[in-house]
Amino acid sequence: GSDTSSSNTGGGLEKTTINIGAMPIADVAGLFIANERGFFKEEGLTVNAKIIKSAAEAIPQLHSGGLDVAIGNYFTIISATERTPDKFRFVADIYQSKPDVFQIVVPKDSPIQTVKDLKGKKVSVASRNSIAELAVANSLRTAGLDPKNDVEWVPIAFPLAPPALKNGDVDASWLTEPFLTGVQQEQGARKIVDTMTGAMADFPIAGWVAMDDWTKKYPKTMAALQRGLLKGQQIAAADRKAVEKVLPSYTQIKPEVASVINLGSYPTTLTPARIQRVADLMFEYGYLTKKMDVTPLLAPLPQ
Amino acid sequence: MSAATTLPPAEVTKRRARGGRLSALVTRVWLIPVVVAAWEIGTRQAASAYFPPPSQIVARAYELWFSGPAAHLFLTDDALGDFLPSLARLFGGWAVACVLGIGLGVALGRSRALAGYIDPLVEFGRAIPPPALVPLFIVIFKLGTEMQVATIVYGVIWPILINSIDGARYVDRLHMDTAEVFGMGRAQRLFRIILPAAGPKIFAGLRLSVALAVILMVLSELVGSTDGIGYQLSYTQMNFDLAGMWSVIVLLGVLGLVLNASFLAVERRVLSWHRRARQTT
Amino acid sequence: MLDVVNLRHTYGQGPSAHHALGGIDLKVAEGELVSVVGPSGCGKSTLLRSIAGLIEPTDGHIRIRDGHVTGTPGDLAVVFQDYSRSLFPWMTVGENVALPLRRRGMGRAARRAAAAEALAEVGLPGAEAKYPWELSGGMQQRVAIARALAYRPTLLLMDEPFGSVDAQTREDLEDLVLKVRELHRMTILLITHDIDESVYVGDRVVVLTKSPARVAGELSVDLPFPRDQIATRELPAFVHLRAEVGRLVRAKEPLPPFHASQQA
Amino acid sequence: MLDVVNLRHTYGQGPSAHHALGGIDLKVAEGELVSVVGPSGCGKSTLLRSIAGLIEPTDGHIRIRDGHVTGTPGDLAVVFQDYSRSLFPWMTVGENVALPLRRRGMGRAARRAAAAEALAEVGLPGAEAKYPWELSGGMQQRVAIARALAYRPTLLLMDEPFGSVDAQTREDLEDLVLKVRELHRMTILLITHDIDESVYVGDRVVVLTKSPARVAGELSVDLPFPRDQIATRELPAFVHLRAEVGRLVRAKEPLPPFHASQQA
Amino acid sequence: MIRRRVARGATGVAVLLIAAELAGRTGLVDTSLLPLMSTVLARAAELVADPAFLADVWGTLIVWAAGLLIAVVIAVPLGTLLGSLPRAETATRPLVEFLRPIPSVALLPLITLLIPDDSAIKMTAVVYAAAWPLLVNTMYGLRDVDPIAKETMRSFGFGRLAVLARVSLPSAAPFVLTGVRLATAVGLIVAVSAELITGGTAGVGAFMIRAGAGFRTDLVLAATLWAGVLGLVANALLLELQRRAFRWHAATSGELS
Ligand SMILES: Nc1ncnc2c1ncn2[C@@H]1O[C@H](COP(=O)(O)OP(=O)(O)OP(=O)(O)O)[C@@H](O)[C@H]1O
Ligand SMILES: Nc1ncnc2c1ncn2[C@@H]1O[C@H](COP(=O)(O)OP(=O)(O)OP(=O)(O)O)[C@@H](O)[C@H]1O
Ligand SMILES: [Mg+2]
Ligand SMILES: [Mg+2]
Repeated sequence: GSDTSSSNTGGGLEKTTINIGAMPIADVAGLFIANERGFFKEEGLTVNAKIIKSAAEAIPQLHSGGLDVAIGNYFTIISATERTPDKFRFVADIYQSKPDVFQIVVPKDSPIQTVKDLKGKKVSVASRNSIAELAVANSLRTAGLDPKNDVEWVPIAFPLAPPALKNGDVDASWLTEPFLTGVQQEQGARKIVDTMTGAMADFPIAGWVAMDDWTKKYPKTMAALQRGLLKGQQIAAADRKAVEKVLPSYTQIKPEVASVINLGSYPTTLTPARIQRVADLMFEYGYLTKKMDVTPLLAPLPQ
Repeated sequence: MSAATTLPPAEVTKRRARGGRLSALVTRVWLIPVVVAAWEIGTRQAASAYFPPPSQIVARAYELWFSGPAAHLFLTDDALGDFLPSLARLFGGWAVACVLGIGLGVALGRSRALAGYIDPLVEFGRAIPPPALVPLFIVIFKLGTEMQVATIVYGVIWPILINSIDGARYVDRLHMDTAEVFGMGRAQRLFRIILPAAGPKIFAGLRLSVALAVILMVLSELVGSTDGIGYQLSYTQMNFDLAGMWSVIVLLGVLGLVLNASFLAVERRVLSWHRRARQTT
Repeated sequence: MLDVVNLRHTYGQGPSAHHALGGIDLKVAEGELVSVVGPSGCGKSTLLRSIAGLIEPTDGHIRIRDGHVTGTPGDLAVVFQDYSRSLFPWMTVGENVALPLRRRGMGRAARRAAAAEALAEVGLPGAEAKYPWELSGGMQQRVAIARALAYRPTLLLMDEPFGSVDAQTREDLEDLVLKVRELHRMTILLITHDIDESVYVGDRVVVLTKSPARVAGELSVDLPFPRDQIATRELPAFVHLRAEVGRLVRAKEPLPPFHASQQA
Repeated sequence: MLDVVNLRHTYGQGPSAHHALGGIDLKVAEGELVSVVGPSGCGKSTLLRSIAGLIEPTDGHIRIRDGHVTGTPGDLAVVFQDYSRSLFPWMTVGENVALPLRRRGMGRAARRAAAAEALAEVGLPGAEAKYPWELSGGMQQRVAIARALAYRPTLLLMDEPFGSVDAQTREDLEDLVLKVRELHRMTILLITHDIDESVYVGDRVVVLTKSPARVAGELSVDLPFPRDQIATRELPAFVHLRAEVGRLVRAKEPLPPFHASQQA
Repeated sequence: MIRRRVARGATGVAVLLIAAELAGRTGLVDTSLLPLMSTVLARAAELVADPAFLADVWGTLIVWAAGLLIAVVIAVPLGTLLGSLPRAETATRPLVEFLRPIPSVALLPLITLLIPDDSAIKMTAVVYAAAWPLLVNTMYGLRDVDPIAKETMRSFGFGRLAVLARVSLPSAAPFVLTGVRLATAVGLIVAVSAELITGGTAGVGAFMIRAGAGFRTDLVLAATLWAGVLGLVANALLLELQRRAFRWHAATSGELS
């Protein structure tokens, strides 16, 4: 296609086709609502959603230009900012935790009742050095345990955690939807704690991220994208039914599951104060070596 | 030549042998420094953080693994904790795959009926990516070593199996006739005729599988593992430790190099007849 | 001992089928040495492979010691025409010769000794440690003969076993075969192209027609034993017999042509 | 034409080395046919392979048409002793014969016609479409001969080319070689174990000693041309020559033993 | 003959499927973790009618076939070169053996850094992985050529190239084709694995990501089933090619009749 040509509706956009990397999870519902309802078309944009497996794997694709924008969870991007020479910019917020969206669960007949009982046990997290670890560590410390030494971390991707939990390969799992609902309904797994409380309450999870160069090169395109995304996000924030309806179009979640799962919230603004919480908590738990100011990480919001 | 004529013959041959060994070594390794130098220069020129020069990689590898106490052969605790379990899985899985692959392969190669029943399953099975089978393995096997070895066996067995089937199926007809005529029993035919005749092909399969075993060791450690070289790889990736990640990659290459060299040494012994019989004079 | 009745063999099917054996009848008594001669490509090797149970006859049957042959009869040894491919290149010459002796229940040392002896008998003393591909063509052929003789089968099939050795060695090997047969009461079927040889070593000579092979004629060789390379060959009976065999063989066109029409 | 000077060849090195050629001198004139006889394993094939440039002499040298041989001389054809392995199983017989003719710059049709003609000459008319493994041993050998003859080389090396065919075919092939040489002025070196044959086809017979081979003696064969299978063999000169060659060959022990000590 | 082969193959497959179904029904494996075989088969059947899945299959096929083709074009000539030039082989061996055990999966992030195009990335990974069995088998095949056959060609005065083209390559061809069969499976594996890691707009692996994230093990396994079927079909085609092209090989090396 016409990658850089400005069409009639483009209104001087530097670029009209955008490749955007999204994971097939509830978080990105706003993007798909926006695309479905033609909000990007209205801005003169063609948005291709590419499925990616994790935010970390999007980074090289952003780097090479294979992706223009991708879902980036705050933890990962902040961590990458400290350790690599790459400069990232969040162009919009995506998802924020609500109670019970991320829980630690144990098998039905497990002797583990509280977080304290996790001492010396194996806990599965989606991946090491991630928001998963941060969330569990926060719960552990709240319960008086030492996150570094008191549990054994086992990295297991979400889809594989249910059988590992059932077979006793791990003693507890940190899960989100639709796996939470899955293990609770099918295996009778039991929640021992909601990890998104205390310091983690209403915690920013992920945002749309682009390379700094990209935002400088395509400012108008970025603004158009932001406007489209915002419209979708506003619908997702206001109307749960719209989210339930769009979910099966880009994931394989069964509709009946989509209607019962716990969803987080869909923020419509992107303020430094909120995102700064992530960096601060990461520093507190040793995931950052220095304190970091997140303001340069945020792209200006559209007028 | 002129110098050689003044030496006693024994001395000449000795010198030639020594010179020969040295030049043989040179012909074997001269490309390595060339490539490493090109790599160093290229990466320095490009100056990309994602492609550190080899010198930086080696420094990081030293720091990670080889700065330990002399008592541990200078290996760090990290190295011991990751290398040993990885190597154990690697060899365990490879050994199981060899036994299963050669055994099953020869059986399938020599029995048309058995091959008829099982061939489609083999062809089906080997087209399935091991990562896609992890959901299955995680139910059947215990997470950890058991599942990792299963993954390695599953991924590594195919070249051994296919080449063993091929080798056993296509033994020179006159060899089999000779065995038949002299009334050789099944065991004798298997160990004296079929296996040696299929040897060159089986070894080609084994050689492929050695490198594959390293690859699958890494893959198997990406899921639910808490130690091992593959775990190191994903951990360095997650931590954006680029030099560390490259160190793991280089380590894998070196590991493969060492394994392959030892493998070739064995092959050279076992198949010496083949090499010499096939030499064009 | 060996009874071949109306044996037929056809290679392939349909229009490209080739009738190699066109109904062969042949009886070999216990302890007899029968020479088979016939034009190149007539079906001698096919006959031998059928008796050895390596190919299945299209028609007719083979009986060995009263039992129908299906598969390979026990206690058999064969010297193949393509001797170089019938030796195993991954074994030394000694191992090649000793290999079948395992079936004789012989120990390691006994096998080795027997192999060394057989190799010496065919003129290859001390060659045990060599590999087949380190030997000349004639030497390889002799290894194949040594392997068969060392095995001491009751039935021995030989397909042009002396084709690659010099005249002197050939005579020695002929005498060796006669001697071994005498000592161990073997029954032997020997295919050869040399008419003199067929008469010299045989109790009987069977002449085959060109393809599809049938028996063109048989001659009993009633020359005295032991035979002697010089004395026997000078006997008028020998000269007469060999002329007879020659006549039988030559009873056809000069060169046995390969007719496209045969393939029907 | 061909000049071999003090040719030596040793297989292997160190204690297991085997001296196959112990200094051979041999001259072959343009258009001459030289027969080579010698005990099995003496080094005849080694000599032939050296001349063909397939193995490098340890010492001495070979000159063809004034040029030193390094590598394979041009315009050469070889019939290998191990003919069955020298035919390519993935080609039909016709393709096997036609293959070298590509070097003659012949078109497809011409190659095919030449192959068919050569096959007919060796008694295999119409066999073009068969595969080598569908032929009997003797037929394969004849295919190898046809391939060499069709190529019309100036130098032809043959290593026991008639060992696997029947007596009648053998005689026909001998005459064929003589005819082709006459027509195309080929120079031929023919290794054989058949003393009669060596005299019948040869202008000269060279006898080699047992390993390491040296020239034991040479005999000029001044029998008249054209030769005739019956008339020539009845000539007193023929009978005398063959006795002479026999004497030269037999001037050694009965069987050419393979001495472990030779290996030093 | 062929009918019997198909009948036997079908029996083998049926036995496995029934065994898997029974394992689920008897409670040997937990059906809450692994769906019944019949369920997986039903899902697999439904997928055929799902245009999105077909687009995924198509995406994988393109990457696979193109990658394989490139691998053959690169590795077979290279294997031929190294197989016939021993000096070149010894010199490059350390390099080859160094690169071979590096998982293409580990290289994927690095390839991604250099190549922006999604399917080009996956193709590169396929080429990288599929080239090795081709290279090794070609080299071993060339080494296994009967020296007498080569000498025959040389004696007729043919040069190295002619010997290579007319003897070494035909003689090694069956073994090279075995290499192609190995590479075909490896290529499919890597294509799907690469999709499993980097995702993409279409691909069986991308489908598996979507299914996995939706906690739909039944769909993941159904897609896996189709991946296996793709490999099975490709192999059957190659085997048929082998049977037709290399009749001489079966005849001289005595494939069981
Ligand atoms: N590749 C090899 N390695 C070691 N020794 C060899 C090799 N090839 C041949 N020889 C030895 O060299 C000697 C001569 O062999 P050659 O094949 O030239 O004999 P020949 O005269 O052709 O015998 P024949 O008439 O039996 O064919 C033999 O003693 C043989 O053992
Ligand atoms: N595998 C095969 N396929 C088709 N035809 C074959 C096959 N093997 C042999 N033949 C044919 O059968 C006939 C007899 O072959 P056989 O090998 O028995 O001859 P032979 O008498 O041993 O000849 P020779 O003396 O030349 O060895 C030949 O015409 C040959 O072409
Ligand atoms: Mg025959
Ligand atoms: Mg010879």
